[in-house]
Amino acid sequence: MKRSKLIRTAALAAALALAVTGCTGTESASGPGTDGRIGFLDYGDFGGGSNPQANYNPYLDATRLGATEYVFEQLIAYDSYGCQAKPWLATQWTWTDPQTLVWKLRDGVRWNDGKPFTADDVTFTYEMLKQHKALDTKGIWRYLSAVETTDPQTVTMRFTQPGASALTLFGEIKIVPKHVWSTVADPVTFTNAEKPVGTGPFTVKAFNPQQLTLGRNASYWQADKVKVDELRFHKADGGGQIDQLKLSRGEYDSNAMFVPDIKKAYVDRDPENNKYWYPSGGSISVYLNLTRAPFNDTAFRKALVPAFNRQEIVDKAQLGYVKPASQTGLVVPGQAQWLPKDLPNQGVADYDPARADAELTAAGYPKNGAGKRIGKDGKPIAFSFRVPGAWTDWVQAQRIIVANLNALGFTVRAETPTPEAYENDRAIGNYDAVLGVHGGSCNMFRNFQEPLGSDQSAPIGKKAVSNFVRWNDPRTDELITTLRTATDEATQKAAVAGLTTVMTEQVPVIPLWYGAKWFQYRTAKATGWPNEQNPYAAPSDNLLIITSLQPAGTTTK
Amino acid sequence: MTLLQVENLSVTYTPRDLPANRAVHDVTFDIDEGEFVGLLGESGCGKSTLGNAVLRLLSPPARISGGRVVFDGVDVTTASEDELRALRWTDLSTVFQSSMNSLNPVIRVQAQFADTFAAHRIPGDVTARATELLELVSLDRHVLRAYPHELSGGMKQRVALALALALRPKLVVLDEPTTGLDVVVQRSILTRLAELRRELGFAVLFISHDLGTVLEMADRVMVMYGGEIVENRTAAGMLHEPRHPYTRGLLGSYADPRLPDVQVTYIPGRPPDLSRPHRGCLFTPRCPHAEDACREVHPELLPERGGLVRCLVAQEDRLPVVRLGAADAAATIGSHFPATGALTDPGGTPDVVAEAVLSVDQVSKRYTTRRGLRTSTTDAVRDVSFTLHPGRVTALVGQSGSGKSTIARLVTGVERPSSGEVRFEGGSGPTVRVDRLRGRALVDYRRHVQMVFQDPFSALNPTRTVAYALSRPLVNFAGLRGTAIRERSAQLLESVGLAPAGQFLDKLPHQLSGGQRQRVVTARALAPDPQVLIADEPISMLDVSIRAEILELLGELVRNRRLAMLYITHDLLSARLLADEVLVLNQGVLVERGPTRDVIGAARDDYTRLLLDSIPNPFAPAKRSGDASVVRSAQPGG
Amino acid sequence: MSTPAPAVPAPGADTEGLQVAATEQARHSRLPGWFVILWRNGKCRIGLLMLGAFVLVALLAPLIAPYDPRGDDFPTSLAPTGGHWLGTTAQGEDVFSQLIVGARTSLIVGLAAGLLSTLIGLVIGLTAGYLQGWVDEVLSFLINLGLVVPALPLMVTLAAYAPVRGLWLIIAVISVTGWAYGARIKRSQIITLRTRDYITAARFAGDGTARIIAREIVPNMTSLIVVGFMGAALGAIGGEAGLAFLGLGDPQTVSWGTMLNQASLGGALLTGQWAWLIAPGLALSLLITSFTLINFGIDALSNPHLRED
Amino acid sequence: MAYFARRFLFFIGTLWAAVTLNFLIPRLQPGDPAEAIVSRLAGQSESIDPAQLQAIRIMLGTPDGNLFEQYLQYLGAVVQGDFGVSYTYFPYSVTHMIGQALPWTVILVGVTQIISFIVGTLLGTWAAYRRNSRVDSVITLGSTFLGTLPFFWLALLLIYVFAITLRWFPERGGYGGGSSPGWSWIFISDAFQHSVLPAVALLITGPIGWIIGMRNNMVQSLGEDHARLAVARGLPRRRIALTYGARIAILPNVTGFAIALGSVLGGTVLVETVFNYPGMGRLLLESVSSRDYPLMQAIFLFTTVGVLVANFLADLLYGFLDPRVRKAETA
Repeated sequence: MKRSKLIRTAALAAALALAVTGCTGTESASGPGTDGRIGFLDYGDFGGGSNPQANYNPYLDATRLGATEYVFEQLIAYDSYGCQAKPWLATQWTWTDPQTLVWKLRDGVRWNDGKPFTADDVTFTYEMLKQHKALDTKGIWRYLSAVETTDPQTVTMRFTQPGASALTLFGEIKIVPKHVWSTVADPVTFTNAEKPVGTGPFTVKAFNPQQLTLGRNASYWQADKVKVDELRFHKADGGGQIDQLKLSRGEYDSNAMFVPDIKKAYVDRDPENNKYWYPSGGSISVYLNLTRAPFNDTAFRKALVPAFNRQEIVDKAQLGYVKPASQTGLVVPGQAQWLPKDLPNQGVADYDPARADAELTAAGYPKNGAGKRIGKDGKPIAFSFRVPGAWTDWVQAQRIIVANLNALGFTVRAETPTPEAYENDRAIGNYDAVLGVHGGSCNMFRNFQEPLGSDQSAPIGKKAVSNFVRWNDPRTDELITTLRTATDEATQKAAVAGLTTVMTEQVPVIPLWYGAKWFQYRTAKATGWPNEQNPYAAPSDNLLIITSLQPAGTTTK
Repeated sequence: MTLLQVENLSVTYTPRDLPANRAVHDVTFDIDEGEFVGLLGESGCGKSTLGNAVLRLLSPPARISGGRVVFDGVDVTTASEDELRALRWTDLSTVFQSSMNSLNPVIRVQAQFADTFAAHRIPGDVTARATELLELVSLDRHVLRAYPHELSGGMKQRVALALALALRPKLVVLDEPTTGLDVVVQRSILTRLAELRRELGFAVLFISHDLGTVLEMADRVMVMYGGEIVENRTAAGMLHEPRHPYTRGLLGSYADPRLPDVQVTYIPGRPPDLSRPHRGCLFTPRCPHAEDACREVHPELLPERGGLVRCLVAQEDRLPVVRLGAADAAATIGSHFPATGALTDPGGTPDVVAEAVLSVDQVSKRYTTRRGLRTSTTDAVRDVSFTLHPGRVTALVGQSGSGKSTIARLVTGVERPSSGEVRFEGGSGPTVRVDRLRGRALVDYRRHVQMVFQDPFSALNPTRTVAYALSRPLVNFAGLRGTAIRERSAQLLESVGLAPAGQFLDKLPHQLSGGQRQRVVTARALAPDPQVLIADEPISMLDVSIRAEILELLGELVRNRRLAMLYITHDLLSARLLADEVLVLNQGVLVERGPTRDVIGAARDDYTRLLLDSIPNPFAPAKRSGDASVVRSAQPGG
Repeated sequence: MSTPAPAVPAPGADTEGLQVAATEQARHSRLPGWFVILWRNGKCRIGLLMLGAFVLVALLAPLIAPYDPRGDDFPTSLAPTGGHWLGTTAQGEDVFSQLIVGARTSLIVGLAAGLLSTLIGLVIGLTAGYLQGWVDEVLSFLINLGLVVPALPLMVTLAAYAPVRGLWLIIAVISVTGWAYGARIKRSQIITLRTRDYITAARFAGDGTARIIAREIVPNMTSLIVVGFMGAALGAIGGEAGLAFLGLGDPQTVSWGTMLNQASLGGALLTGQWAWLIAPGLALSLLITSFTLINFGIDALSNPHLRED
Repeated sequence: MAYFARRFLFFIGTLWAAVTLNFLIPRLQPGDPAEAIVSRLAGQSESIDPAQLQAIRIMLGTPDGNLFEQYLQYLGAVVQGDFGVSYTYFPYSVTHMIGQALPWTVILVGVTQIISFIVGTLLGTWAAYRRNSRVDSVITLGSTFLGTLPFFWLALLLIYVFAITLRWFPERGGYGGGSSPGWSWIFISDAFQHSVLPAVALLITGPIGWIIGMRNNMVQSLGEDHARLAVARGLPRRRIALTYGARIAILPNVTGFAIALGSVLGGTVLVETVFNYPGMGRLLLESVSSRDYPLMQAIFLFTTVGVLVANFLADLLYGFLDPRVRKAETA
């Protein structure tokens, strides 16, 4: 014992000496930025797994590093909270006909290696996605038929069908320089690791698997709007408590992670500067297997809408970070302008078990003497409700949902398979009731087509693309088609209204709450972050945010 | 001059969970320089504990609880480690019983010699000295390069002996130095030991259970019983006029099998439980001469007729007189111990030989062993033929490795012969070809052929009661069910002399003495009412004093039940006492066969004579001094 | 991957002797012989008392636990208070109740996985050792394979693959990865035992192989089996905790491992909820200690050289 | 030589079994790695983009041929050391990723294992030498208790005390964010600082198995006749303890130590996870949780091969160290 203690003490002492003399050299102290700019900001994780490798290929969604968000830019930038498209590399876009879109590109934009940005780069980028389907992660070539350079400032895109609904996708596709990428043998396995060339506000300054440092691109086309000299991304480990600790100590200027009890663990530590904003994402809904009885009965489903205690789920399972979801399938209040005007409470159903009970009984599902709800076959209704066991907040929600259902006389088994088994069973239709996520994007077509379009479904036993409930309704399909092709807002709104009616009246799925987009920020160094009062962008709209930040000193403190 | 003085030495075992046990009690004796003292006793009498106490090698839970050991003026019991170390080996060395384990397995023999020299700062060339020492015990110098596991048991024991003599000690404690070795090897080592002692003049404390060996080797013999020395006198005195009834009993179990009439005796009963307090003489329960006083007064070890004896009856000179001459001792000693059981050889009772129940016909067994790519073959048994008859005992005699046990396995169907036939003709049906049996038929065959095993401690499952052991053959072969099983088991126990059976049925094996166990094993063998009984060395693991008892039982069973018995042994005396016919097996070949008295009384084959010579014979010590060279040349290297 | 020191007797230990002592003891006492023997050993007694306490807590968990371990009606992330002795989790569950109910899980896992892997080890070890020949060759290969394949990575891999990650899956995974050591020990022991004369005698008494193994051999290996079981149970309890801590356990089960996992994820370090973090680890450690102490005792009894004097 | 031939056959056989097992396990499973990747990217509260799923499926490619052909291909690739491309680190190869993680693990775990073995053996020897003394009980009871402490929990406590509360050491990782990996003094001292807590966690529990094993083995061999005879021979106590006790007692531990060294290649999943140490263990856990089959298979195979090779070498070594073994195996 003595010996091992000795060794440990020695090791400890040695390490201590190092620590005390400070010869660590890990942090190169960066003074305040020049020209009144912010010296640097500490950001959270930058992707790429636990041991990230240099990868700045913006199309490798799964493995690229977060730097691509700041190095590369797209034709337009979406405010994905308010769903407004903003001109970016393109200054103007016009539908010359429903199947032709003409882009006018911004003048004076240069790649960070000094070469000018031209229409050829755009055409090359889209052509490359056409050739390498593995890179077309947005599926743009489902819509496009051709992309042409009309002149150095103009690109014309042709669509196979009226393509208005694809516009949001252009806000997500990064443009890469032709002069670099055309020499790459296989862009799918290209890591772009050495000095990635892009048009964006930052360039890669330094990288090791623990930290990614981006430096301001002085020749950026709107360099005057970028008030930060350096962005430092720190490797996080899945939001573990060390990260929470660092966050609470104010070591991050911005992060996007789940924090239990954020008020106590973060805000209260520095109420002046520590802030958070969790805007709503997609709807998390009960998916009932519509190929099975009694879920195939519209009246049955409709009766269940008030059966769930959404507020309890939000408060307990989601720590109050989110909001109950509207039955319309839209995200309120962000997308409230799409809602039919007369909808009470924006379509968010109240918890009303008495009504659910009455409606179920009326629909032919009475309770028997033992208080069990009876199906049309005369037997008590029993079914399973599954969520992935590892997703603890869903499991907590499941407990409330199952309790709500059992209170109505159903016999519901709570099952918790692994995520993989869960997803597989859900895709092939091997379930009674599960949870699913849908909607929440700025693309109304996708919001409804993915969960409800019959083309996204598949026979039981085959994997459905995204219509896991197997909703198959000609009227819905018709509305979805309209939505895809409509170029004018009125038609789009009418179609969305029609679809929200389908949701409320036919209840293909039952939304319960909105997923949250985690976003914490500090105002000690920088202000101008988007928040509830100033929701100019969603937390993921990095380019919009970085061009809006101001040094903190300029305002308060 | 006195070299070792042991005064009132007591050793107590105090195990954690069990009552304390005084293994050695108030022992006093001396050993003079150059004297060869035998310490004789049966298992559990405390003789090895005493040996270890003298060497101060006791390890917990044993400890010296009284008295002292003075060696050459130094009190060993209180000496410091350093004083002791100076004494050890230079003056006082030892050879343990288990030659298997007494050498460090991971270093070469030479290193163990080197260790010893280094520890005592003996300068000089280790190899030369060690070679010299090995030559003393008739070992080749290449042994030095060997690891212990590469040596045979006999060679290891020789190495241990050489090691013991390395520093020319004044006293060597030999603790059962040859037990477990083959008889012939045993004989050659002992012979060499006697020569060495004559040459080098060291004193010896020779601990053994083997009376014959001790009497033959020792100048003086101490007999130990129940942790006490009960008799201490010269070997000659002991031989001619044993004064303690126990000594007499032990002596009674020896005889020269070559004599025309052989009779041996045994001591019934079992040794005392030393964890319980005793009054009176410990031997009383087994003593034929016990008087009332013996039960009350604990006798002292007092001088009597030129020796020391711990017996009230002897001290008061009321023992029956025995005067033994060397010539007739073996023939008559048993009669001087009339109250104990006795066994006389079956003699020449001319049986009308019945039909053979089992015939072994020109059987050979060859083993093929594979070592890597090479295969080697051993002929364990070659061309052996014999027959077994009801009511007759056929002894199969040979030293270890001669193929005796292989024959037992062939006869019982455990193995199949490479060639030849084993036929069982005793059944009600047609002749059974044992060498072709398998499965169910083999099980059926064993109804008729049963075994008595060598080691009664291993032949009974330690976790099963006697009743269970007996019930199995009754259920399987006799088809008995329910209470009938217990009744029949009781009958069986009584038929092997365990009466009343009720006392034994629910006992576990460890609650029985060795002899009782062997009786249970025999009862189990009798349970299916077999026609053939194979007894594989049934007495070799038993204490000398009760061997004759088991032999007597077996003999009675054979004759009363008309069993055919194959008695396998290395011990010619027991063969002489039990068997009608003797087969001598040497390296798988039958070298001599015939009626017992002819074969043993007038052996023709050299090998038979070698076996006969290897039997320790206290009654004829003078006769054998010249035979040593013969023995050595027959078994070089042991 | 530290595994607790295997307290398994060296092959060739005196398992028969110990069994005899136990059988003997059983005849004199109303208590099982084994228990009496173990009770006499100081270390064992402490271990048995500790284990008994755990078993009691596990059995009475619903009575002792003040709240539903999953009930999340309390304020979140409370430090220890009078109402919540060990505070509450980030989800507002009572930590003390979880700790009590967690004892159940650990014991069930220990018991079930211990039994299962002992059984696998017993069947394979016995079959290999008793039959010998090519069966032995094949099974020995399997055993050696089981011994060299790294256990925790295999556990992690298997656990990750399973479709439903229930407690029983964890038990199965632990058993499947943990039987080999016991099998090897049992094999070598049966090789020693099968040469005993009483086995031959049983065959001469007409008993069949199955009966011989079950009635003659297995009873003489009891101490080995018990020690093997304890070792396996100990490994299983640690294994479950490790897997659960890595997030590969059954999140539905309240166990000390999942508690540690939750404490780690739920910011126990951050909010200074030392009780939430310390309690499950300490409980785990004490439970393992109790097993280890019992094992040491048995080992000391069956291995004459280690006997304390 | 038969002994060695036998060992070698076992080595080859086990290797084959491990490779085959490795090939089969992922293929027996349902589930699509592309789905796993996409749903991990989206997070559980976001809807999955079918287009992205499709693209990633194309990116990962699908194996061709029937199961047997795939098996042959797999064997061929493995023989050439080609484990394919990692899913989680696409387009980096599995070999590259292992190359990144291996040095960290080998240095941290290897060094601590060696220290543990040495310390454990010495302490065990000491305890046996001073059997039943106070030293013995302190060592045995102390290590018994320490051995029961859950390892990852201990690690958490270390972090809590030394990193979070006292801030003496960094909380996690193998090195800091500011230095770049390389053979610079700055980086090495940084890496050393990061390795202190994980090493301490490993060293607290590491020697225990060796202590107990060594002590019990040695007590046993000191109880044997040859050691008693050595006492009778007047050999010095120290000499007896070393040659007649430790020399024999250490033999069984040699194999264990070799296997422990071999399993170093697999890293220590728990400690590396707790400390986020960039070694093999964490890589394994990550590959498992993200269905990165190629990476997972390779690490698992790597670990198994490490243990196998170590085991094989240990057997060879043992054959030389213990003269009894060769004989026993051939007889």
